Amino acid sequence: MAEPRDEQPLHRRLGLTDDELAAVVEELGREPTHLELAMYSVMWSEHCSYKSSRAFLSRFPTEAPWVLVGPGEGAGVVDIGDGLAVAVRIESHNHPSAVEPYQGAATGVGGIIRDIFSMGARPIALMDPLRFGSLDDARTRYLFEGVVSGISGYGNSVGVPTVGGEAVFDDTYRGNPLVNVFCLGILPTERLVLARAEGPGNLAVLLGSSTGRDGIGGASVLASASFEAGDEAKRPSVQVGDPFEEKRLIEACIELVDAKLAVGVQDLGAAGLSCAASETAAKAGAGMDVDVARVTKREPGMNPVEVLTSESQERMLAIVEPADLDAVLALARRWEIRATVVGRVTDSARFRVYEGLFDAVGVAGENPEPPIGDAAPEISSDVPPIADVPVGSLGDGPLYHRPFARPAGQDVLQAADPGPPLRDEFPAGADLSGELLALLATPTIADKTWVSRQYDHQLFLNTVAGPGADAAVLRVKGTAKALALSTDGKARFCRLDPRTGGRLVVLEAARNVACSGARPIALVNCLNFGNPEHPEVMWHFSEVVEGMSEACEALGIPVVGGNVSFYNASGDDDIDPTPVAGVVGLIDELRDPPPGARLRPGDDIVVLGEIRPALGGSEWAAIVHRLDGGMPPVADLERARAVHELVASLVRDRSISGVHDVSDGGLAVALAEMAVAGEVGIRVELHFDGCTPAEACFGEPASVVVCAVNPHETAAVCGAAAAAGVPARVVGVAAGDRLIAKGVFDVALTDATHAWRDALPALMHPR
Amino acid sequence: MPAFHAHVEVTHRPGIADPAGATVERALPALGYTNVAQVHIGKTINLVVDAPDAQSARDQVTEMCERLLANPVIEAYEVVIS
Amino acid sequence: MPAFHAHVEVTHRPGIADPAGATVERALPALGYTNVAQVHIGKTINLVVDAPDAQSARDQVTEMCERLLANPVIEAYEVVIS
Amino acid sequence: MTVRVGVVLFPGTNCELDVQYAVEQLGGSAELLWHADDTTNGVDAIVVPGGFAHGDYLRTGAIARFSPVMNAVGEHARAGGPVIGICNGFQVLCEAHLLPGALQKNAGLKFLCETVALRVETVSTALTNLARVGDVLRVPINHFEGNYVCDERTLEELRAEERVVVRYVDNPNGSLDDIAGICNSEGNVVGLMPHPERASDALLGSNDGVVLLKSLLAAATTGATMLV
Ligand SMILES: Nc1ncnc2c1ncn2[C@@H]1O[C@H](COP(=O)(O)OP(=O)(O)O)[C@@H](O)[C@H]1O
Ligand SMILES: [Mg+2]
Repeated sequence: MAEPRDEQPLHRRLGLTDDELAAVVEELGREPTHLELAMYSVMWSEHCSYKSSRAFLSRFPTEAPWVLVGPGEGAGVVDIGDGLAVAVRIESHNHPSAVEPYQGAATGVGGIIRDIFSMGARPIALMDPLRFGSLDDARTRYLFEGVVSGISGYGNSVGVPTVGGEAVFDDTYRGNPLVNVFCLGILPTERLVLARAEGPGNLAVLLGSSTGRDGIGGASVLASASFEAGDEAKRPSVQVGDPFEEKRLIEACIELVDAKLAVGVQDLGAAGLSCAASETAAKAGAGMDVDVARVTKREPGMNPVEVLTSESQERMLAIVEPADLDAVLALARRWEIRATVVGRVTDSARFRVYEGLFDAVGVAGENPEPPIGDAAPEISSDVPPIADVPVGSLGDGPLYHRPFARPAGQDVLQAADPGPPLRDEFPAGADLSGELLALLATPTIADKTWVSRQYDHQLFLNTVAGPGADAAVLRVKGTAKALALSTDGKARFCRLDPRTGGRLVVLEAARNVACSGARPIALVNCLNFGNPEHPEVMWHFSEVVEGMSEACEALGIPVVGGNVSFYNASGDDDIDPTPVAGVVGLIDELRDPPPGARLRPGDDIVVLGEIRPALGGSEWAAIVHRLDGGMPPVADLERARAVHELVASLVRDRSISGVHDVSDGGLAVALAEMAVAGEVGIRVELHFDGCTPAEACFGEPASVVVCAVNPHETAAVCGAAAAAGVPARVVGVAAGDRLIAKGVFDVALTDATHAWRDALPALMHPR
Repeated sequence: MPAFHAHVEVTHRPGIADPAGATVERALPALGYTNVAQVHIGKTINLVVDAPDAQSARDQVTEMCERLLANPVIEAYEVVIS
Repeated sequence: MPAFHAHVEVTHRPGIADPAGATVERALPALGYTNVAQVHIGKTINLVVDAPDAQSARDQVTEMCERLLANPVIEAYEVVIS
Repeated sequence: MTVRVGVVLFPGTNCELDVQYAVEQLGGSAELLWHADDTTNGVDAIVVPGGFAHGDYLRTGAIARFSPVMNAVGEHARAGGPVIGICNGFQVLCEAHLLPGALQKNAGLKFLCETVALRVETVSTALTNLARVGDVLRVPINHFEGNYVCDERTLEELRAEERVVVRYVDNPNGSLDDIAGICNSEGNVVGLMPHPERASDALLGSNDGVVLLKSLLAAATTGATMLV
């Protein structure tokens, strides 16, 4: 905009539009105070209010008999039987990570973990879907290295294992990496606690770190306006994570809830205390008074605006009955965490902020000093509030129906089918050995051990399958059950056709879970998009949500939570639409490890599902040959369901000895990955009707799964496939020390292994 | 080319949290030190750099700080050449 | 009681490997710095201590170093009081 | 009667429940020892487990060693009782001078979580009395600071007195003399970086750590007597 920022009226400098200001004035019946204006500006930011996306998100199917808590709470919660439930959530920390990769990623991990234990669940697993530009750029390597170190440094120390994730590299993320974090927690069902400030007279106790100037308008502002990475003006909002503080908070909060000492618990995230205090009250239909004088400040001279909007990390708000306060403070002392009464629930239906009220009227006190005075005196109103707003108004921000329009270039994009040119360049009979090796070495496909070895992925002794598997598999101690987790996203498919792309993202995550023998029970999504003021972006968004919803309905997976991140762009280049799906699957009985993505010498190799030309958006076409266009693979939802159920059952009764789904890089890469893992070669014939050998090898059709089968079982497996109406084809055997597809490729196993294993380390440590 | 000794001290920028310092401060009273405050933990880098003169040595080390030795987003640094 | 500012620098004892320093030294050439050697990375601890006089401030901080701030097995330290 | 193992819990420790679980799977009983209590509750053996006591701030183990419980652990050790420090616990035992040397950042400055091969070098210790010299065990490591260092004289001593308990077959972190674990001169105090409890269940990939945990239980039943 033309006007320099500081010559603008306050509300605009705080990011409120003129219309939004008018709405505030109408809400209050007067001009807002500076503090009120600041609170509205953070609470009504895109990040906190979902003002551009709310209208669409209601489309997601959210119901299922086992869903205990759906979207809209700290985390979604589903019942897994045996008196246990799991809490799941996924969040983005894209913009903070672009400014400071280590701390941005670290604080992202800290935030998602707080969402989980605020429900009374113990966080037991993290996943980190990551996206960066291409690694030949030094800044990108710096961001990648920093983000991975940040997740490692915080996650390992706070004591939550990172059991899987993604690392995708594509130029669309050059100036704007995507750092999404998924967390899962487990709890006895009766320990479930919600963020509710019930009961007038109850006390709001702030637990954890002191409140500093760090992160003033942080996440909310950073995530709510496009900016250039490294932008000076954003620096003051960089926050430093303290995993040690958070570890003590986890233990203290779980003890708190176990001992039934908290009526409600809420984490302090974006918009800090204003959000936590007002939201808990609004949800309980109560009011809340907060006294900023009670908040422990990290720096001298912090004003109420800073205190209410600070996004300092590692803080929780517990709603406590006065009679329990001493017990709560004692528990906090034991874990050496700060605990201070900063608010009290009222029946005023208003959110009021005071300065110096509580001491005046003797509201009970603070740790370590023993509580003073009577816990619940009537508040004398001669101390005037410095903010006084209807409690619900902060939480229910404006709702925008942004204009949306199909991009002008969409037809051209879809018409640019990479099939024909690639058919000309690689006709039947062409040697694809070099192409296969090139694909195995692309960073997106290459071995991710360089990343995952930096993460503790074993803590709690649950990890049956960790990084490297299609889905992470965690046993549930004390039961026969296990959980399967996968996060997936494929932006190129979504750009070519967002509806189909949205479906495909859900299908891949569900397929990965099926490959471990699980049935999907919940999905969370992280929707990373560009500037919502661009009609094309909103079209992408609405189509993706529609596609994901259709797939979830077809597979019977309830959506229990999500997160929207807009303004992912550098300058005016919006990123490709990047929805990420996190699917949780349940395995009813796990006796021994699932087969895993490997071949055993002598196994038959069986391909389940339909191989058809599908080069549009594939790694081979788009990354290796820079042909970005065409249509994404067909997303047949009924076929997907059949394949998933078939594969899951074959895995459950162990009639197959290895299994891996076809995704990035296609069938040839899936075969190679299984061969490398099994340290055995393959001899296969890859002739499929309607496909050139190249299309059969490197196309990425949906709902295709490769199985390794003991020859005695082959007939039975093919029979089961036929019964399920799923095409099955025995393509060859696992044998020798070469990867041989007759007349198509012939590669030494050792060469394939090196190409795949050495790629990332070589890129990250150039010699 | 003459060799210069560079001493770099890296500290947190004001207002940026210092969890390590805070933790040590919390631990000291238990050891009987009740009279200690404002504990901050930083990093030093000592190195030897070949350069035509002290000024260019300083310039190079400053550049190293910006690029590698320090994280200018959250850290401040000070270079001493001798 | 007056407050003294203490600056502690903790470094590796000679003969004890310094993996952090070594790694940084290995990383520098890739960034174009081929003229850097003997990189050593240490720690600084800054704190404020109340003491009757500078000498007793130094004695207390030195004791803190021996007990907590440094590990005499592998580290040397230097205390500056101001 | 079942062996009682005390598992020390500092703020920031995170492997205490894993050790407890593994010990109980092997028929022992395990109870947590709170850092602020100056007692071992009369347990037969003590494990100082992995994690990030006090956030690993300043130096790994530097603050934890001053916890009241460490006095009790020290007495237990001096009385010949078995004490095992795993990962962060090893770092704490070094800081507490119950074991010589120190653990620095890994060469390469990266956190490492992976399964490594360990060679058993001596069996007259609380951790290896049921193993055989030369046994190669696959056990996970999970640390940023596992790079063992000590001065020349100490190293000579460790070698001469056969106090290097386990060595890395393929050194992952730059440790002096490939040292993965050492013991005191009596063999009742052992520290190692790898996590035996993470290799105690085939379902999770390896149970090579079982012989180590069983050795601990054995050492606890027979007390100090069988050692050395
Ligand atoms: N950033 C990461 N953190 C942890 N594990 C990762 C990460 N990136 C990839 N992985 C692991 O590497 C394996 C391959 O990833 P990917 O190719 O995305 O699997 P799939 O194609 O089956 O979805 C998976 O097990 C995944 O969990
Ligand atoms: Mg897969």
